[in-house]
Amino acid sequence: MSETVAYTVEKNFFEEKRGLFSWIFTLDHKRVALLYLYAIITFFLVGMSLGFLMRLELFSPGGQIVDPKTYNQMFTFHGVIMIFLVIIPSIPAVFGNFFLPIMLGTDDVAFPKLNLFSWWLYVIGALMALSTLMFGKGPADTGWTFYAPYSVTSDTNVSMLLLAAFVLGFSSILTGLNFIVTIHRLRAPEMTWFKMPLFSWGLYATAWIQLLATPIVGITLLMVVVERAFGIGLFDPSLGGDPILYQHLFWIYSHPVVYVMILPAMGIISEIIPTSAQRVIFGYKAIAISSMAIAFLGYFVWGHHMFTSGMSGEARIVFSFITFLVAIPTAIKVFNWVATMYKGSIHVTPNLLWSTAFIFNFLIGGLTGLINGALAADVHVHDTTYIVAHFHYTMFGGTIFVFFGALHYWFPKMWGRMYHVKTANIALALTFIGFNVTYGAMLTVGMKGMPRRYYDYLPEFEFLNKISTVGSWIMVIGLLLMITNLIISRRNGKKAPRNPWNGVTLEWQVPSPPPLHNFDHKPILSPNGPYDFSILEQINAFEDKPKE
Amino acid sequence: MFTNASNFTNDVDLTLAIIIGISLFFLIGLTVLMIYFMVRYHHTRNPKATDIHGSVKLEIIWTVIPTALVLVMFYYGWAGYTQMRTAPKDAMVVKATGRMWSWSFEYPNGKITDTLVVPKDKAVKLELFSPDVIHSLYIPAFRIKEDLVPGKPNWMWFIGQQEGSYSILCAEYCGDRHSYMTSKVDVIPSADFDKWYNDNSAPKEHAGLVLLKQNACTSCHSLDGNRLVGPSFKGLFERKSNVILEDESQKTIVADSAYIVESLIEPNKKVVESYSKGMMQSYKDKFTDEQLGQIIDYLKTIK
Amino acid sequence: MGHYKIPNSGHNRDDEGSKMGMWLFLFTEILLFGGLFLVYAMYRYLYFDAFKIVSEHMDIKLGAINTVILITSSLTVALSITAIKKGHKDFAIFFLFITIILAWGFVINKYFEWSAHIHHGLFMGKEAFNNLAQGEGMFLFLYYFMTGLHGVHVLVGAILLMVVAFRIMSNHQNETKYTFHENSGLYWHLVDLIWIYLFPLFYLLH
Amino acid sequence: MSNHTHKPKYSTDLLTFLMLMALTALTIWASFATGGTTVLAVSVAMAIATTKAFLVIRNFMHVKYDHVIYKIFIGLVSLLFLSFILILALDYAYR
Ligand code: HEA
Ligand code: HEA
Ligand code: HEC
Ligand code: CUA
Ligand SMILES: [Cu+2]
Repeated sequence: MSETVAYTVEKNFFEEKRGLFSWIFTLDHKRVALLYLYAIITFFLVGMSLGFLMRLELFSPGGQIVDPKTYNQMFTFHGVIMIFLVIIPSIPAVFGNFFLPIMLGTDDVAFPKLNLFSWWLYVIGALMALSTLMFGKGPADTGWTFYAPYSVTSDTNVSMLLLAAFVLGFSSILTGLNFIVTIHRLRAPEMTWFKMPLFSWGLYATAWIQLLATPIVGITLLMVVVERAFGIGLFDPSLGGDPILYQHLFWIYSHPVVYVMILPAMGIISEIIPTSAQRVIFGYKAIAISSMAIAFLGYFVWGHHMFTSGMSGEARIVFSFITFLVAIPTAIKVFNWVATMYKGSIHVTPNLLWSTAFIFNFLIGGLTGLINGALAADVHVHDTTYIVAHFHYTMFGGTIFVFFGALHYWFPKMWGRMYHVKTANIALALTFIGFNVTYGAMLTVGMKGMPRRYYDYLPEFEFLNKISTVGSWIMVIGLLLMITNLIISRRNGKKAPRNPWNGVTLEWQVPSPPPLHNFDHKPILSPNGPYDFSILEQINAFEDKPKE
Repeated sequence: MFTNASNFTNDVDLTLAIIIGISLFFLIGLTVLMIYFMVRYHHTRNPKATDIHGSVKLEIIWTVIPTALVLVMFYYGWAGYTQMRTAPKDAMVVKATGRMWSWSFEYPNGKITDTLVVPKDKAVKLELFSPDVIHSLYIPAFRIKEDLVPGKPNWMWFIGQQEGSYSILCAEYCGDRHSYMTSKVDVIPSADFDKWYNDNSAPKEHAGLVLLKQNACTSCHSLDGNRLVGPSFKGLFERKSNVILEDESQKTIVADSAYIVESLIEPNKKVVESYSKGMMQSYKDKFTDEQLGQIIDYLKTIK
Repeated sequence: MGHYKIPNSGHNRDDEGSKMGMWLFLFTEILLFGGLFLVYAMYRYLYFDAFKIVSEHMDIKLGAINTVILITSSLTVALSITAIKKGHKDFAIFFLFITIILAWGFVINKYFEWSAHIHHGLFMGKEAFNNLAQGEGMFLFLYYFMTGLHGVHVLVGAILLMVVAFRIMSNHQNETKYTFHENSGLYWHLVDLIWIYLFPLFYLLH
Repeated sequence: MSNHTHKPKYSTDLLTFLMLMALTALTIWASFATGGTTVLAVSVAMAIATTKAFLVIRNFMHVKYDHVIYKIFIGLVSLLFLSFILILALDYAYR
């Protein structure tokens, strides 16, 4: 690693210390972020492979490659990995950890040791989840929702997986706690709340959800574990329990958690678009406040997952109504993003393309969500592959697309190298097409009535399932191409300057990769807020001048 | 879409059409706008960006319009749904039981079937029960679905408006054979229905087989030697097999009458090797002694 | 360079920040118990009569004693924090020791209470327990679960307070630096807060 | 802490303690007076418990002397939990 940039005498954070232990016991937020990144990418590959195999299984009716039980374990493990090990930590733990302190103008999060501890909890939780593969009757076959009473009676390793989710939950809580305190206490002295970059607002809203919703699912999962151990019917009706209460408690967390996934992603979009358009963001306050509004309203809509569950009719109506209210702040964000492109000076970079691909996918995801929210319509589409498509559009087409977009946006900053732009664009195009073929077909077949979690299906659903599977092949090629491109560029790419995209938030004022304490000079903050491009020249003046 | 197969299809499809229409408008509109901006304001064409900080007027507009639109969506969803939860008083009541992994339907006169047969243009109310885990009765063509929650009675209703045979699917994940938990609903003219309903002629099948089918045994135990969730019934009688007792020790048993009865009442006491404990629910008090005799008689015949 | 020093470093000592972190942690604790309180509330509603019947097995006297113990210990923790702020280190340690003794008193009292129940067979898997009606078993199970989890918190709190006492003795905590002491105190008060609700819910509503 | 000007006093702690003890006595008495398990009994018990919780948070946990942000936090978290109970109750009451 000889990529010390010529004009700085300070070592970057990679060079500061070497060896395995300097990583796994590091107190540097940037290293913790990278630790998370490597772990998450690994699990993402595992989860993806499972998704890929599931698509193969569904290529034709009847059994193809596995038996029903294995299929059920596959989608459960796929869901658990993707939700608890990939998407919830993805953006906050990787990009939040790396960039939140830099964007606030400080050198670390508020509790560096706690931050490292969260990562360790993540690893422990992940190992616990993986261990279910090794013993007994194999991983749980309950679906990632663990609905009682099936999860109480199943003889697979449900308890271990639940405990893993519990531990992972605490990892997520501690990350959130750290971010809240960091944002309250460690902003640069001149940075008032409404001068924070929008990514921090996204993380702030997210952190509150992590903090206040996760414990509820934690204790709920624990109740199921204890119930399995003692055979007492907290949720099992044969012993007097109420399975619907389980669903309530599960979704009290698991609805808000979808906003844990999407709010940081929306924050990143609010960074990439102004930078690409070289102009101030449209409606800064509207975007900032709508993040908080989504987080707040998101707590009260959980019942929309239970429209056919036997919950009381009155409750269903109230939940449907509030569900529609959540859509409004989201709409406001989308409109403001598009308006930000108006009269910009747009540089069409891979990161902008990932972002627009995100907006397109997320529009489909969000708008299909409106159908789910409408009572009569949801009765039809509930628990069909339509829902599966809805959440892949929001989670995969939404959050994961932004995750990759952010990887392309901040790649030069994190590793000090540029990647091959054309390859990046081709990879995006393949992924985008494959994605929409896969899930577009799933959306349609779900609307025709194919239930989800189906190992086998009626012949009339065959054609669309075949298309969906073929789509997943295209997507595979795209994603593998992207990952290869980034890995190769990490070694052989051109050296990156401080500010490759001419951004004005604070992370572009530090060297690439940043030194241990991030800043080599006092950060320049515009009094007009975080997206004031008139200070660009001042920022870029640091580029080549050796500073003292 | 718009098949009119049940009294709900029109309302549900209308709700879907309205929301999809509005959605397509925004999806296409915003996508086109984005692409247009990317081309029109590309930095080669527009080297100097104009800073616009925002506009309160626009913010209000694009808060109010979506609010109005979602209220419309909410209204249609609500209206269609209200009907689904108000069954007419004179509806024919059928008790629908979903268990791992089959359906059975019990009519007011005691007739039990595994396909649902209903008269055209008559309201049918299904009372939903599940003895084991949650299932969900889903008739895609009718656009209806409702969960069967163990321990908590639930219901749904519909009017079949077009003759035909439609799929019944289970839409709530319920274990290994969830995707095989299917059946049919046959909508037939009233006259035919009455004939069918009052036809009490004895079934041509063995009484034991009828019992096995009615109680969903055959959804887990095949009659032809195939391995499903439980051991096949073929050759079961007087078969030797290894079982695992409650204290985890092993034992070889011979499947005689007493063992079969015990398997029904306390299935988890002796679990056949390589099969899962807890799968089969207890059928205690479900069968009379006479019926048990019929079942065993039948099992003897499929050696 | 590298000589630029950030004023707002994450590695600086920040007492207010630590306290805020502690409060946020307490919120997650409250919601952790909150999940159980929700379950309790709904089952109390569903099995109103059954809950009433079993709650008669509860010993109000023992519950009341434990309530008094916890309130007193809350007082002594608060006093010890007041003492350390005033620089009265001996007082602070003295009050902490009383708190820790009270904490153990609470645990021992709980132990006797639980063993009395278990002795009567009112525990999961025992004969008498299995014979209870549906909602009654639920009440007892919730009772064990909630007071058990609370008991774990009492133990953790007691250990924390012991560490505080040691740190005062070794002068790691003193009148200019008492965040750890204060935060442990906050944690202890949370334990009290939760008991304030557990007491009426399990003992008084009979 | 640190940024507030108030002087710690032993007497405040003692006073709070006495009020808590009095409320404990009151709630035990009330549980008998209201008949143990009635809607009234539940409401009275919860009201007293909440008063006690308020005292502990305000005086023992020093929120009275802290930055307002803590009051806002605590208020919002309590509100959140309260709405969970209310919404759940909505379902159960109408079933
Ligand atoms: C990142 C994750 C994510 C996100 C952001 C969302 C966002 C939304 N979701 Fe989704 N959802 C999931 C992940 C997500 N969801 C998952 C994982 C499940 C299934 C879990 C399982 O069962 O396994 C699920 C399931 C699910 C259901 C239950 C369906 C069922 O099981 O029957 C419902 C029902 O209402 C729903 C609704 C919504 C709504 C209304 C939004 C809204 O927030 C969307 C708002 C966005 C927009 C509306 C688009 C942008 C706006 C405009 C372009 C302006 C025009 C808009 C208007 C006119 C209003 N979702
Ligand atoms: C972030 C979340 C996320 C992501 C990114 C994905 C990604 C994918 N998912 Fe996922 N999915 C979920 C979250 C996610 N999923 C959840 C929560 C569920 C619900 C679970 C439940 O019901 O409980 C679900 C359920 C689900 C189902 C429904 C199962 C059912 O109901 O029957 C299907 C079916 O096709 C599916 C497919 C896919 C596919 C094809 C991908 C594609 O990404 C996969 C693309 C594949 C690749 C790109 C493979 C690339 C790599 C290789 C081939 C390399 C080979 C590897 C090695 C040699 C190690 N998913
Ligand atoms: C949900 C699935 C399921 C259903 C429904 C079911 N069984 Fe079973 N059955 C099993 C499984 C799994 C086993 C093997 C494990 C065991 O012995 O408990 C089994 C075992 C048995 C055995 C012992 C077989 C042997 O080889 O020793 C008999 C007899 C039996 N079942 C009869 C029935 C009858 C009769 C019915 C219907 C009234 C029925 N089962 C319904 C799953 C089921
Ligand atoms: Cu029954 Cu799925
Ligand atoms: Cu939701």
